[in-house]
Amino acid sequence: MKQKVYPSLDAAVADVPDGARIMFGGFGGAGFPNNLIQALARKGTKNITAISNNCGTREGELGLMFKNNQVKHVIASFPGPHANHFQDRYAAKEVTLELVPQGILCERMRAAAAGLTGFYTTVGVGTEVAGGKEERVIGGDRCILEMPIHADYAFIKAQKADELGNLTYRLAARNFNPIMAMAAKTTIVEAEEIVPVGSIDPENVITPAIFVHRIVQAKGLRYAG
Amino acid sequence: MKQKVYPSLDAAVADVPDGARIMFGGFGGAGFPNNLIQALARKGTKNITAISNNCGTREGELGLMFKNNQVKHVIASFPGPHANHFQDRYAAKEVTLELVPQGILCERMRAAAAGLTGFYTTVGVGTEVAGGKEERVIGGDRCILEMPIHADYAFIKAQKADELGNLTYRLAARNFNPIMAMAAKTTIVEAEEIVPVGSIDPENVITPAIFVHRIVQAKGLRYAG
Amino acid sequence: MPGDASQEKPVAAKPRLTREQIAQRAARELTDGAYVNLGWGIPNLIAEYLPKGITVHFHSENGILGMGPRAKPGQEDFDQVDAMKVPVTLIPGASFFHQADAHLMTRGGHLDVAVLGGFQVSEKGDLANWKIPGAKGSGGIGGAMDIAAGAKTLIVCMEHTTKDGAPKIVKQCTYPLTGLACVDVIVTDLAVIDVKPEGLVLREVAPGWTAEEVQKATGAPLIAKSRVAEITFV
Amino acid sequence: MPGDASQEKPVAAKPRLTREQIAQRAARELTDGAYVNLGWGIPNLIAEYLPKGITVHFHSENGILGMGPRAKPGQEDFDQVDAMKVPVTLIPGASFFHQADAHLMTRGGHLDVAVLGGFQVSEKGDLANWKIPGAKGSGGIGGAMDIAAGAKTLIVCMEHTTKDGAPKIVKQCTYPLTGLACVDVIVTDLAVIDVKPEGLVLREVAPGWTAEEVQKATGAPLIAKSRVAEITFV
Repeated sequence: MKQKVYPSLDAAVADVPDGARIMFGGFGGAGFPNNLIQALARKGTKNITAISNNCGTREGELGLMFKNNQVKHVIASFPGPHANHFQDRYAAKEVTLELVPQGILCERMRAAAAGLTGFYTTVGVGTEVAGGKEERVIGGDRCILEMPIHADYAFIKAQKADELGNLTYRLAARNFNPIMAMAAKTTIVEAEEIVPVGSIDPENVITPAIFVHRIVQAKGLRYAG
Repeated sequence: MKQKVYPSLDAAVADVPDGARIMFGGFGGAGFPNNLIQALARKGTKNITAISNNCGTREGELGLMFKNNQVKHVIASFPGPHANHFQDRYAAKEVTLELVPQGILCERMRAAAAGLTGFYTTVGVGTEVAGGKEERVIGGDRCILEMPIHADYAFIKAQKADELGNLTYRLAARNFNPIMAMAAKTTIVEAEEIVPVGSIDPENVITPAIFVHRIVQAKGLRYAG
Repeated sequence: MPGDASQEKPVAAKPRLTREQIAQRAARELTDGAYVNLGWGIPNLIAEYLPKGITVHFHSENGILGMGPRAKPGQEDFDQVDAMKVPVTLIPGASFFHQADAHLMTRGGHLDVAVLGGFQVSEKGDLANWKIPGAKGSGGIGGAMDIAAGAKTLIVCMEHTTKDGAPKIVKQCTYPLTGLACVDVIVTDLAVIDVKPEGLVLREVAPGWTAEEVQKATGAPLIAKSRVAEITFV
Repeated sequence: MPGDASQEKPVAAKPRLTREQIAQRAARELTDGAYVNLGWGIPNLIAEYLPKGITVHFHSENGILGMGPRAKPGQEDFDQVDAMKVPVTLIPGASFFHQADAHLMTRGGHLDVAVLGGFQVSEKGDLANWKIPGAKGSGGIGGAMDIAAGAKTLIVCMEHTTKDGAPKIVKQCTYPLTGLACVDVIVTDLAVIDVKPEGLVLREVAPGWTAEEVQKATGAPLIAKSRVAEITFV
């Protein structure tokens, strides 16, 4: 049977090329694929377009990618005041940024996942985020057209993965991970625990295996800085 | 504390007015709110717009609504060959029908749930369902604009409900129920079992309580005809 | 590929593949680990004929991934049905989800293969499979349009001709369409045909049939290599 | 509501509500069973001041419904944090879901009340709360735009004036906008104001303040009944 379990973090990211578009899960210190991010730092992939809610906490989480200057463009909702490596690169114009409202970030990724080619929303109308976007009135409401966000890879942090790729998450570490897992062409998962197929109740699977392409076991790594 | 649990099926549907737009969960004999449908038959609400994957199986499921001539318009994906009461009314022009691809039916309801005001899809382009819909090319693909489907009520069948309204479903009886529960203004649930608050693991809740407005306990009723 | 009709037996007289054989041949298009949706009719028979040693994850648009065979009589659970309303079993590692996620999978390009029945397929790969013109009743679409639009590979299984002998593979569909340019492979009781940018490529013919004979039963030109293989059954 | 400025004490000299008192007053806008999202800053203090005997279900846009108080020191679980990254507890009946569903709740009109901080609110209820013009760095939006667009009732809690004494309730926002015509109620250290189709209606004033004094600190006209009540604290 086709194998999704990879022997190491480095093997799981070995083919991620320069210029890749990568979604990174995580929010508020929880659910970040920190082990995969460190592996990508070792691999040294450059010119990444990073899609993430924020831009790291000092050298933790996505911070490492900016410290190493591996990212050229970011699509994010809240880069964050503690994302100093990002802020430095941004100030130096070494990285560009598209700011997106958080729920719209989710929906644009979900649209990519669901094969939808655009959607209208009232969110952001009349604000800076409406700049350059088509506007029209629907049912009396001003709306703007938002486009899907696709990615080559999603880096996901799960609690449990079975060997087929069914995933569960721990508490609020779920956050962006299930959406990104659905939206990327290749979804790479670091899981606290790899469990035998059949040990996750089919009713409690959060991310079905169809969305998961690579799994690697890695003990949780939390940036506590 | 605010009470969502209703004493009877009849009480739970007592205010559903003539002309209401109602979503009905269920697919393939599983997950139909048959007890609520029977209560609505007793109530006698007329001129309903019914949003449902299909139109019942003989007098079972939604069939009762057509037998009683309570429905004037249907939005459905697959009315079904055994929906004879619907087919008779349809042939007699007593009920009108909008046919929608099944996944687009889901997405249009989800758009209503999610506060989106329309979306583009390649599904249905060049077919009868594209009739009267705006078409445009996005990224080289012909797409049509689909609009949200809103409803006044959703009739939902759950396995367990806690007293706050958190829901779980049994196996594939889940189907349309969680989407409809999110999409309607007032969601009425018949649950096999009402369990104490706190007895559903927060990670295993499928429909969070925010989407549920009325709960009534009713033993599963399956149309086996 | 014009043939000399006078030298040939009437087309109807030669044996064609049975519905089960069409399913058996189509099953060989599935690869290990594939995520697959099977539609009504002949496609639904495919699960019985999976090549040995491979695992295929069957998807049902009502919200199941990892369906196994039909439930045995007496062991049915009517909350665990497939899109055809048939009680099914699960294989280990199955999962349940709601119907919007089920169709996120169909539309979003997550299914490796979908297999649908067909009334007509055009030379461009347009599919008509949901409504017979003039049929009584409302008709119904179901999941076919989402599946046709989104599957990475769409296989259509059908008889090569109607009961009246009219071709079902045509230049342009006359039946109401399910989707445009969506079909990748056609498996019929006479042939396996790939829909390519250059046209319909005849890959295999039914045992005893020639490329010319299949062409005669087809309403659009077929591109054939010098020697087209016969469909085999192991 | 023009007043005779010469007869009044300077505005700055009178005591205003503390941040905690603003939160305490805003908490009284919440009703039993409400689903509520609290934003950064003053709004985040509201949970401490819920009226007795009511249950409010707090929502966090990272995917929690049913948050209780902050976790006690030593009992924190850093996988169970709110949108401010603070480890929280749960009340019975809580649930977890992914962030797309969390914002389906914000945008789709499922939250009864959302409370956000504000830099400026216009007389039409436009809100500016995410970016200070000229501030260093990238800025960040977070969930505020989705929440502002979707909540059934949007309350803004903020100081009535900037540190320099400039009004934060204005005819037109000069700061980058979060949303148009989205604010329903403004609770400040000087007043409770309803945003109505007819304009800004002064509902209550801080203890010791007159409607005229509040008007002076406000950059847009206030509509006041003959007698405006004082904010009380139980």
